[in-house]
Amino acid sequence: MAGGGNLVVTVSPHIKSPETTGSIMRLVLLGLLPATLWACVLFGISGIAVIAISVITALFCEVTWHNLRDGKGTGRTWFALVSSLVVPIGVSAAGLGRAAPAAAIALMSAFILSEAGISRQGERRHSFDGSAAVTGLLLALVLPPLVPWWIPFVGAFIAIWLGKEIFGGLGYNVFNPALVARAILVLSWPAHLTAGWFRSLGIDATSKATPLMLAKTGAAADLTAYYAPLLLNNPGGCIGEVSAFLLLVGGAMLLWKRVITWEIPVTYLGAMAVASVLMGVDPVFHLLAGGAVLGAVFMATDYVTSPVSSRGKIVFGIMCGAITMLLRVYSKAPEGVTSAILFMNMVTPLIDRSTMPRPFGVVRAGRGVRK
Amino acid sequence: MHQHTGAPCEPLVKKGDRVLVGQKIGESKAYVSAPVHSSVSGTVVAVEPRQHPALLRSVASVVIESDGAFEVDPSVKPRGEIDSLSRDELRQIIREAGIVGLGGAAFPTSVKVSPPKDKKIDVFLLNGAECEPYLTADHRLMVEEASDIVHGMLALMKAVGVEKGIVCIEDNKPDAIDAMSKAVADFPNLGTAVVKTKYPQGGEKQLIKAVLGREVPPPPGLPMDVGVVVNNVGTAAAVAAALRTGMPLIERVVTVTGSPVREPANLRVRLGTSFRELIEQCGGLSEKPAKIIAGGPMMGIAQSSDEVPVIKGTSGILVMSEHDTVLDEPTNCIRCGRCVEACPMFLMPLYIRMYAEAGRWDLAARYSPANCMECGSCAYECPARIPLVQWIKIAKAEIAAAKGGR
Amino acid sequence: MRVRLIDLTRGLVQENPLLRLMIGLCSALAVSVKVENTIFMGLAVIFVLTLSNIVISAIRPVTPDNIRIPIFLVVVSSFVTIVDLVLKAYFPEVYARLGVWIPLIVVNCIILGRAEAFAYRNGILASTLDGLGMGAGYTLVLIVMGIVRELLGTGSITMMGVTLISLGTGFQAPTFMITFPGAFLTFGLIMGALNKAQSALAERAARRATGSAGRPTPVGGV
Amino acid sequence: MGEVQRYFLIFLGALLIYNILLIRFIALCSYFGISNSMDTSIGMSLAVIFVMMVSSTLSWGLWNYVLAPLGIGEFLYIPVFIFVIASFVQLEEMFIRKTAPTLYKAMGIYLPLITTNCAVLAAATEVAKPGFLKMSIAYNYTLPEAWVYTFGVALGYSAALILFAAIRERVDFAPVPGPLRGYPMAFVTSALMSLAFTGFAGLFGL
Repeated sequence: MAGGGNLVVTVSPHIKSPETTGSIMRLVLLGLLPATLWACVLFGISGIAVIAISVITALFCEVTWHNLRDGKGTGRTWFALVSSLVVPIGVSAAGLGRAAPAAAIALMSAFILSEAGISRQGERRHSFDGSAAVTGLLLALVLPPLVPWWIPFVGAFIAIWLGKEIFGGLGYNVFNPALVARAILVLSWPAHLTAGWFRSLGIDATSKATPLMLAKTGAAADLTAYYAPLLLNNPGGCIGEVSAFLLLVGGAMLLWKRVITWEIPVTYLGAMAVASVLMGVDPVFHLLAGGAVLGAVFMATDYVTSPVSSRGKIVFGIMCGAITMLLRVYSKAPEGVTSAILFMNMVTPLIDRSTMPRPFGVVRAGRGVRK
Repeated sequence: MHQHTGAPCEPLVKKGDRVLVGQKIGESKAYVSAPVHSSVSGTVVAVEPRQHPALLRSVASVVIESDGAFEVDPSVKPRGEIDSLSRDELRQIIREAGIVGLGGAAFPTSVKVSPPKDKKIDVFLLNGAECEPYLTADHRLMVEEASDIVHGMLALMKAVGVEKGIVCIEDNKPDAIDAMSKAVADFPNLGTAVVKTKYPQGGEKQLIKAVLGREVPPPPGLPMDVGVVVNNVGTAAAVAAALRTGMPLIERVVTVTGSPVREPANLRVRLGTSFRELIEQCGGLSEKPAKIIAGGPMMGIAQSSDEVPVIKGTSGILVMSEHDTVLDEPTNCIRCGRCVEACPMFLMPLYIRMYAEAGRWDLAARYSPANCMECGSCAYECPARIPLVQWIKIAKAEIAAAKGGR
Repeated sequence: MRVRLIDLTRGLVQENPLLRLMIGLCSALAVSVKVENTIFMGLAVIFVLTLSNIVISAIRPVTPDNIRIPIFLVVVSSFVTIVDLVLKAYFPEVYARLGVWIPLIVVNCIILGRAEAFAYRNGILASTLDGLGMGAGYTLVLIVMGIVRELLGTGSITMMGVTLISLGTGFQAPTFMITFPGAFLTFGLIMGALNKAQSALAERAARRATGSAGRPTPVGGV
Repeated sequence: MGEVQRYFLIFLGALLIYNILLIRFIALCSYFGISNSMDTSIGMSLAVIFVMMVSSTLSWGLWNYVLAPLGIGEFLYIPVFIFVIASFVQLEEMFIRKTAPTLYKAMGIYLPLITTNCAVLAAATEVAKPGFLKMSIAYNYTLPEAWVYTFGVALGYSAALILFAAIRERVDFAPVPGPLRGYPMAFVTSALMSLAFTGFAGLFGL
């Protein structure tokens, strides 16, 4: 019988739900997997390259930032940073353009692997919670498959450093990192970001327009013809827009696993449908086309940048859907998901503040509970 | 000597005294208090500070060496029928018997059954919903001692002066529902209510909301503000014993459980028995314990030793192996909202913690941490393993201090 | 009257109107898309700031305290009108680009701020130096921002139609830098860099002072 | 263009697409200065809405009935407008203090600050001299249009300010890297807010 003295004394509660940040992030990655794999099949090496560069760069950014912030391995981290910038540029300048992304991937992967291991002192160097991988993958999914290799590379730096780490790291950012990166990339290199769509498994090698663009210009008369391809193998669009069906499958899994709740996806898509009927455009087409499903299920539901209360989520979803349709129909750009979600990210703190649940037993006189 | 919420008792005995079972050994003049009685007969070997299982510090204790005879004190004698006793007599008996709420909070029952005159009480709830997961003491009591419970319940109701009484039982205990329904069948003013099994259903406020749909206002609001008095089934049983045999509160039912415990059981034990003896009674442990907790897994208090005694508020002893023990470092809050979803008081623990960490008590106060009942649901759910309850406790204390200073 | 060098240099770093006093931000962010703009804007601000400092300092014995703000505004707006008309007449292109920011110099917080905080309380010479120094501090930051934004955002710096620096054709310039968000970002990062530099200097000074390798207390930013 | 539609476009342009703070960079000093408190931000917003409406009306009247007919507008509009605004704010402060103490309590302390709030002068000048703020809808405003425009600007100012105040209640307590703590981070946050507003560019051809 063990006596006293070596018992652990901790604060209550003494049992914990098995969920951790890491397990949640792994489930999100799993939810994105069907669409990602299908995209890899459809777009082949170019799609795989964008996804690989984006994810690996995102992880690389996380490790380097944390190392520099915590002041551990500063020397080797700077070396890794400089070399993964300089070597690809050198390779590129030497006329071996195609080898540049490969060099970048190799260098960054080597560094990530070396940091993930156990150091000689036996301590864990860097623990990955998977959030950077999610951001990297989401970024790749909102890029066209034929962008130059350095677009996802720069984008991942923007997403992780400017979108997330500068705010204090995971959980403190106000805006969705992947969408911040996409918005800045679009502003910086509009030409690369609005072309490079791929005609999958079809007759044309490349097509210059997405279904949304065609609908906008009126070039596509019969939108119902797009239903099936949008659902299964989108003829043109970002990597993550290959199949609304596979995204919904992933989303259903996340709902079932209670990783996300119904409020945001349902109100987002619902508001889009209602708005498109009011605006006199085809609701089915608009729900399936572009980044609507990807945005509503995977982007807008990002915990960090969306409201926490149920009421807040509903407001958030409805506003996102309405703004998306407003931009799609009445602005010059064919797509509005990125802008709508970023805008609502900005409003989230205010929504959270004003949709505070009524504490148990408090009878609220009018609005506001301030003393 | 400090077995309940309220003023601690002063010892009435000194070293070398001989005491009998049921003899009063500690008392306090304060209103919110309850006396303490000896649970054995024997000799007082020490009056000194000993480790307390809930306060986590040493408090004045009377150490009695049992002579094994369990000779009963002459003051212990039947108190007569409920009908023959007045309200004040009943309250006096409850107070003298040292009865406190046996759900866990150990609030003196005599105070609870004496509501101020201006509060109109119309319903009496008997709480048969377990206060925490893993604990089954209330469940066994209801199955085995249903008629005693009803007897004590009637006494308590008379003391409060209320007509209507409801026994509340969770829906995963059909045998208890059965037993209690049979026991109350003879009394038209009593009934049973079945509530959903979920933590923290056993909390007073949650129970009142579930059964009556009434919401108790936030602190300093009490159930009596909405016309309700709630008592635990164990308390009712103790009252019944005090009336029928005159024996004060010297024993209680304790759940001993946890994966290393060979034969988990509910034991009726004399107060003052050490945790170690109880665990041994349950077949001992199959592996080295990592944690021993007084109470349940959600709000229980981890002990540094198994030599602490059972007190009136000890509802369970939970032993955890190293494997069961979660010792993850907290990571960043990812604002997943699970704590908001889990909170039975509808608070936003993540914001309280955020502003508490920043030391901005003014902003933290906006999220009403004072309403928190510290059930631990938020911290249980938190995937980032943040000790939310502790942050809320800190915020509560700081805000109260700021108010007091003003 | 004593001439103090500090009146002139104060505005450059320690009390830089933009980076430290956080005033006059609006125009700084807006015009810094192009180095050329920043030079004209800087000159305009130096001109108005110095002259209005002089005048306000000169008339302070006869200025009633309770209506001083409207009086300051009238003085400042006269000088602004001069700049407005001169630029419009001689540099119509630059004027078109600076647009609203020239008339808005009137309410540029630097000018009113210095009038209130310095010129109204100090002699003419000191006020002149203060105006020059503050104006120079403003212009300095403006030019740095202009260089960063124009060079990165367009890949080259051109002035009066002449390309001064170019990053080469291989460089695909991120247009983001010359957009509105780019202005905020550049300014925030420059501010952070200055904080970093100052705390590094202070750290070095502290280390030299104590003569030990011990970690000195970090000097916080703003 | 229908009447209602035109008002709507003027309003939306002023509110969102040419947001005075985040897109036009006007009145940033107050934006960074007071957004660290939500209560202050709300008080300032109310005061700005009020002062802006009145001063735009004044400047519109002055321009259309005095300055423009006399042909002296180009030379005198800056001093005249700023003088009018400054004196009006002073008068108003005294007036409110005497007649409406509760209102004065709510926004009184912000009134003196408004004199140097460039947004007020900018909006007042825009309604008198359209094209001043380089909006794509710019023509001679009628008085109701001037009101709609000014209200849009003032609301856009308030919205950005209050949103920013709410965001800062989070960002100010985050473990931001040392040198960026405080104002630099406020600028980085504003950059991303501005980015979010840029998303509306081109809406309805504005």
